[in-house]
Amino acid sequence: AADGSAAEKKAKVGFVYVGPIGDHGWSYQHNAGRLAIARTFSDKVKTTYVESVPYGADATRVITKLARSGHDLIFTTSFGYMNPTLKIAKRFPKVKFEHATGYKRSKNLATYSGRFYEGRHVVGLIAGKMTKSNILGYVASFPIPEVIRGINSTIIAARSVNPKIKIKVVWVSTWFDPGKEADAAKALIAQGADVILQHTDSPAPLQQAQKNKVWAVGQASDMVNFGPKAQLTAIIDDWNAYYINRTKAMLDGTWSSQDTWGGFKSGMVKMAPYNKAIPSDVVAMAEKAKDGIIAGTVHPFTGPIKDQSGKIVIPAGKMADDGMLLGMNFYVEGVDGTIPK
Amino acid sequence: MSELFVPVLLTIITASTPLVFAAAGEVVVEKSGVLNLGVEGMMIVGAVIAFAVGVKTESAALAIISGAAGGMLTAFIFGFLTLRLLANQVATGLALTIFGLGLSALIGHGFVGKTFSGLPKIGVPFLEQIPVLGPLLFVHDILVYLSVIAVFLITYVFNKTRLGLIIRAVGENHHAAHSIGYSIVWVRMGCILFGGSMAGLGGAYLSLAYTPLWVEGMTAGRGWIALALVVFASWRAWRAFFGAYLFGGITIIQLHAQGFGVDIASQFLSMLPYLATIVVLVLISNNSSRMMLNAPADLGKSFHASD
Amino acid sequence: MADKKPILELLEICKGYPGVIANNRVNLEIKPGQIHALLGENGAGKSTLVKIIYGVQRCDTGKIKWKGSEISQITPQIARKLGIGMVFQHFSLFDAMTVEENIALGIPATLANENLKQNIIDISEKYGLPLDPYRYVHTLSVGERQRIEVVRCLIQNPKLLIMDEPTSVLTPQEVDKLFKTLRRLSAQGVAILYISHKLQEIIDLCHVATIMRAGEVVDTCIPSEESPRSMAEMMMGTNLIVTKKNERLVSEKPYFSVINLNHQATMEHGTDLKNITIKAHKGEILGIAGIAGNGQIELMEVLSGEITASDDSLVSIDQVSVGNLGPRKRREKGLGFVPEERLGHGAVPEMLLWENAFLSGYQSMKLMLNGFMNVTKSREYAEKIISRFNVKTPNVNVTANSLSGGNLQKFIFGREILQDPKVLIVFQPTWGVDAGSAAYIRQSLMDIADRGAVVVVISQDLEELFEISDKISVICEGELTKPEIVENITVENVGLLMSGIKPSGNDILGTQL
Amino acid sequence: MRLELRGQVSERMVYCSPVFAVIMTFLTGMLIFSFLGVNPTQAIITFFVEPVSSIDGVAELCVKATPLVLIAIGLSFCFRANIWNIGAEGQLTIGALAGGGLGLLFFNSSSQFLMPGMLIFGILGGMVWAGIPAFLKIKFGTNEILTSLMLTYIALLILSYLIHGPWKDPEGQNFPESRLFPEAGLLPIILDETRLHLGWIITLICVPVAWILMTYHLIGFQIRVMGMAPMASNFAGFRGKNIIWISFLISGGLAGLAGTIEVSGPIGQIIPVISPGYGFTAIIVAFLGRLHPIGCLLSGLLMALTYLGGDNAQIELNLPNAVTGVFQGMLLFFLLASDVLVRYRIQIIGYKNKHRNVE
Ligand SMILES: Nc1ncnc2c1ncn2[C@@H]1O[C@H](COP(=O)(O)OP(=O)(O)OP(=O)(O)O)[C@@H](O)[C@H]1O
Ligand SMILES: Nc1ncnc2c1ncn2[C@@H]1O[C@H](COP(=O)(O)OP(=O)(O)OP(=O)(O)O)[C@@H](O)[C@H]1O
Ligand SMILES: [Mg+2]
Ligand SMILES: [Mg+2]
Repeated sequence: AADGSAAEKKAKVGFVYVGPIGDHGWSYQHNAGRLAIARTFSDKVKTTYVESVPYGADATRVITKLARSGHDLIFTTSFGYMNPTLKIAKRFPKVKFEHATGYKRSKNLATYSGRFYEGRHVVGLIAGKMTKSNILGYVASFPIPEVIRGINSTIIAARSVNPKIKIKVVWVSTWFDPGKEADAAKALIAQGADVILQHTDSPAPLQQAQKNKVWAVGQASDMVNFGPKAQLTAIIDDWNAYYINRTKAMLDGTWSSQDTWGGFKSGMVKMAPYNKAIPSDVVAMAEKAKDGIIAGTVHPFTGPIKDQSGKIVIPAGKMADDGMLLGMNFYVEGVDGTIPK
Repeated sequence: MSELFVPVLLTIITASTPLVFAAAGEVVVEKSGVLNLGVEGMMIVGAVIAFAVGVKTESAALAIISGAAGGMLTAFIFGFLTLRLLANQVATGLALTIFGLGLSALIGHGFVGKTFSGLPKIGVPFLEQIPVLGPLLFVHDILVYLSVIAVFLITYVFNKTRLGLIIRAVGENHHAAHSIGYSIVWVRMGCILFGGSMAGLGGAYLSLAYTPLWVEGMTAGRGWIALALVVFASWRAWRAFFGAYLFGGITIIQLHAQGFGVDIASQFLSMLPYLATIVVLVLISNNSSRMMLNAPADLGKSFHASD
Repeated sequence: MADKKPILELLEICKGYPGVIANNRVNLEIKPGQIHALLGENGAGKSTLVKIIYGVQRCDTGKIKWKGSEISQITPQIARKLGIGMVFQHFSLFDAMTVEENIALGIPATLANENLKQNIIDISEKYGLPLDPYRYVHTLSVGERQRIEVVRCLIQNPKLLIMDEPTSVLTPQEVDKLFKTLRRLSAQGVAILYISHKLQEIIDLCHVATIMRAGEVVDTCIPSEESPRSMAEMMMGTNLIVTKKNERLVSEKPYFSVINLNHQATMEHGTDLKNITIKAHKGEILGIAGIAGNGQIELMEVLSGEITASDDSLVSIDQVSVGNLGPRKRREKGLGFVPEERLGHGAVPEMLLWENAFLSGYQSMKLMLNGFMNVTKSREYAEKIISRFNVKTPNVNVTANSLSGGNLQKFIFGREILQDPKVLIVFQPTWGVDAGSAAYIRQSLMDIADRGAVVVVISQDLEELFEISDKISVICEGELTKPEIVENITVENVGLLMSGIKPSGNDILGTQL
Repeated sequence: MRLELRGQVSERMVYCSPVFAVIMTFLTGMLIFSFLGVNPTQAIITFFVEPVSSIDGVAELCVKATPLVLIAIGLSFCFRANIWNIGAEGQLTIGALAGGGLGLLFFNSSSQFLMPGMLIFGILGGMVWAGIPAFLKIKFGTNEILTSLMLTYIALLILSYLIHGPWKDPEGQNFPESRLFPEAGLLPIILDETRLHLGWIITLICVPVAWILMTYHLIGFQIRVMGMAPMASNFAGFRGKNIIWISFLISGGLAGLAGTIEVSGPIGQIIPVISPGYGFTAIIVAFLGRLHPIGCLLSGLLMALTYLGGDNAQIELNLPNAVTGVFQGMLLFFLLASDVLVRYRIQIIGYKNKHRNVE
């Protein structure tokens, strides 16, 4: 494709997914992005994907295979693919790579991720207003910065509207086990949580919220089907625009390595429609915060922010920089329990 | 405390029920001398078929029956290969798991994101009025009751009926059972199909009641746990039942412990069910000759009449 | 009786297994009330034939007629319905089940009701075959297991009773009782098809005999007009060797001794050994008689070292204590042994003959080189066993379970004897072995005693013990009597001792006489 | 149709039956593919030929087969002794942690002893983890199926704990990954421009060694006797406990070795998922290989090929991963079923040669 004879020869864009496209979560959303490319460039681009690719030796093989088989642009969509992608990018300088959620880049390796913590800020505000018990429940997967950031962002926002709020976190040590996620949600509900948040991939926690008549927030996609009464809103990972842009850049020859951390502003993070049951002033507040984030006037991590011991980690008036956000491994005040070490 | 107590126990019941189905079914299979390691595969096929039929027909009854049938059909492949073609049971069971995971993903392709209303709760008249115990024991969906009934039935059949005697005989010494005129193939096929339908019900419980939805790989290793529970139970259905509740119970309690902010790495808490299972097994296997007695002597061996 | 119509007729029965024709155009008639013997060497096809009658195996061609009408298809259930009962040569029992459960499985469902326990007790009392319906089979001795098989048949009131080597593990008294039973049944018109290698029994019991060789019927005879020897020769088609006892030099000091050994059984319902003392001299064959289940298994385990004695000094060979040595170390000291069970204990069924030769011979025959098996040498050793002991097998590259019982037994004996053991302990050496092979095995035991070895034979076959032993002890409920010179005692007396009846006031054998 | 026992194992069928199975898979596969609207011949080529039609492809095949073959060989020892070690996955994980842990401890070492040291630690790690079920079985008579499986889950959680906690790369922005191993802790590449590493050579050495050990050494003999007839093993004076130890340690050691080879070969660091279930897949490989090291090598390669073919089918034909699973399952079914031909011959009912001569 480098010779530009794209007229007869379609460009090829490849995707590597960590889960099955049927997970209705992370990989499902990335695949939606791939389908968007296919729709938009139906005559110019052929897309391929390999699903359920385990980290490690298999990832390297699959990505290499894609690079070898004439793909022009390859998206590797999970953090565990970082080192393999970097290595392979070196070996295939003509192929363009994009790695999701990582931080290692090179001339032909770009990185991208979503500022999902922006969505969690909005969610935190709503949850803070909606909770009666003042206990939020959080079903978490693994203690990595991405997840911890989300927890912190939520509680900071919630406490800003209701300082009495506590958040309980249950780690399920899996990204994906609907049964266990459901059990964790039930445990949280039993312990008094009346808003269930999650950073795992299946709609099971939301279903439990619906069943137990408490609130919940969808993850990755609009899960309103699974809990029409319960879902306050959902934080949607929307990769479509980004993928279309990058494919376009590749086709135009304007692609260059960069780091994209897109939030509300770029449309990479979206909120699903708000639940009718949320009072209009709360919706207005949420929308205002969202607009503020887009405008740059609101930052979810604005000081003063204290960690659990009460120590100020972000001084008043300061905002956390991206470096701090990316490596975040402490809980802020208001989180029950400690980070598993 | 009771307002926490009841929901916790209810959660344990839900978490344990799929394991009870799969493990109790496998007890029967193994008692007949067949080691089917494909429980995970049969479960997930049961799960997807139950869900698909549930979504299409909106009928819980049809969904449950098809789930059982799905598990049974998958089990039939295993039975045919191991009984008629004398394929190695261990390897065939594992292959069945690979096959089942693939097949379920194919079938379930169009059902991702669909919802099912779940199974209705059925209260036992009068008994459900009993405070605390009522809601705990007598308001469940049909599958929970069925799992308990199945365990009772299996235990009854093995202890009190000729059928149970014959199944045990076939698993104990297939040559002798053949000599005195029992058809090893048919008895074992019957048990394999029964085990398959039970695994299918376990899967159906997952996709219809536990978390009424379909996502690929949603059994998440429960078939393996069920297999371990059979050994844990030293091949008795009622012990498999308690094993499943022990396992489910510890799983749930560790989640609660986290909610209360217990200061231990979650990974260590997650290890608890596995550790506890080992510890309890060690404690009860001090009398290993009795364990051995329960283990079907011809477990995993192929049978051919001219051997 | 001769005018009666046959109850069962076999016409031109053929049955092939891969590599052998087990039955070739076999014709046979059995009349009501007739006790019909089926004779033949190991592997002649007797069991195959009766399995075909009972429907366990299907014949390739041929017809079976029951009371004159042909039956097209036969299964064990149908056979039972017709009134055929069968006692299997290899027990068809379930170890992890009780006696009652085992019997229930082998009879029609209608009979397996709440009265079954009582029925079992009644039948077993009536025919003198004591059985406890609650016991688990794995806790029973071989003899007791045999009883289950017999009772299982009798409980169904059969019209034709097939017994495949039922007496090989019974005591003389038990055999007597069984024969009484069989005669009584015969008088009631029950036909009996009886297979045994004990020719004297056949003469005592049977009305007619059909003789098979290599799958074919070769002869028939009236046993009462024959001698064991003549029948054996009909079976083999050649002359039977006659065992002969030589005068032997017996060492002064005991060479192999066990002193006051007490041992608790490891198995549930096993027999504890109490105060066992054995003093065996070189050049001597010591017979240990006893009804199965009186501690022989435990004694064998302790003597072989499969279970080590609690005290080192209790067992010694040539004054050297070996009590806490395992079988491997004891073999180094010159011990050889042959267990009761050929397949699975004395030999690995699925392994080739040369591998089985290696199994116990690798040390003394030096079949190993730096931890590796010396295949060539092992093969040569196996070939030597085969040629010296007349084992019928195509070559040494066949699995042990493809040999007939008698041939495998000869192989196992050959393997132990060729290692030139100083002490050889054997358990039921000729159980289920045909007359020809049995004679051969007995002769080899005497030969090695001639060469100065100690031979201990644990057996319940008194005929055999009297034929070869110099001295006999009796084991009963884990206690061993003082050995007595064979010439000073009688079969009847030993038989009584075996069943626990001690001659009054004296526990020394023979002094009564 | 009826099966009839052959007198002896058919030598011819030992080799023919897998071929027969593969042909059957091709035929059924072609049927399924045409049903799915894919050109069937092309699909078969994509699955079985294309992945190994280049040097690089062959190298990838060997890389993928390495852990499968190693573990399967080890498991063969256990299964032959009738010991049901199904926890190779856990033993692999602990092996990888032990070997990899050494690499992390000496993360700036350039010593030539590091790599061998890691391999040895890996073997020891696997042995320790396999030693637990062995110990429990010997000491308490605990069934090893359950303990070894449960220990697998525990091992995976230990990995998760370490990688999210103490072993996290300090410069890794709190990502759950360890540091990269130093150059000296990586297995050397033995074929330029590919990923084929020393581990493959180690595997190739293990095959004949295991073969000889199993077939001609007293250890292998003892293991086989114990598996086929435990009483005969007592009779020969072999110590049952020792055999349990030995077979668990061999299989644990090899699984641990496989784990270390994975992390110090194609991965190069410790990551949250070291093995995509090699320990379980290897059980099939072991049985397909008839519990024989050479058989394990062949079936390991075949199994690896189906994974490579699966990737290929997704990339080239846009077939979902699920199809790979179904197809792989089918191939295994045919292979397992065709084994019957080795010991039995198929007889069509109605046809029967009446007086078959002695062969
Ligand atoms: N689920 C089962 N499957 C097969 N056999 C069974 C089952 N349950 C019981 N049995 C058999 O029924 C008999 C009695 O069972 P029971 O459970 O009462 O045993 P038990 O002797 O009380 O042993 P324990 O004290 O270990 O429970 C035993 O022979 C047992 O093997
Ligand atoms: N299942 C089988 N498969 C193959 N060959 C068999 C089988 N059963 C018996 N045979 C062979 O058929 C022949 C007849 O065996 P059979 O058991 O009928 O002998 P038998 O006369 O009962 O001998 P014994 O006196 O030792 O009991 C033997 O050569 C035996 O090896
Ligand atoms: Mg009990
Ligand atoms: Mg016989």
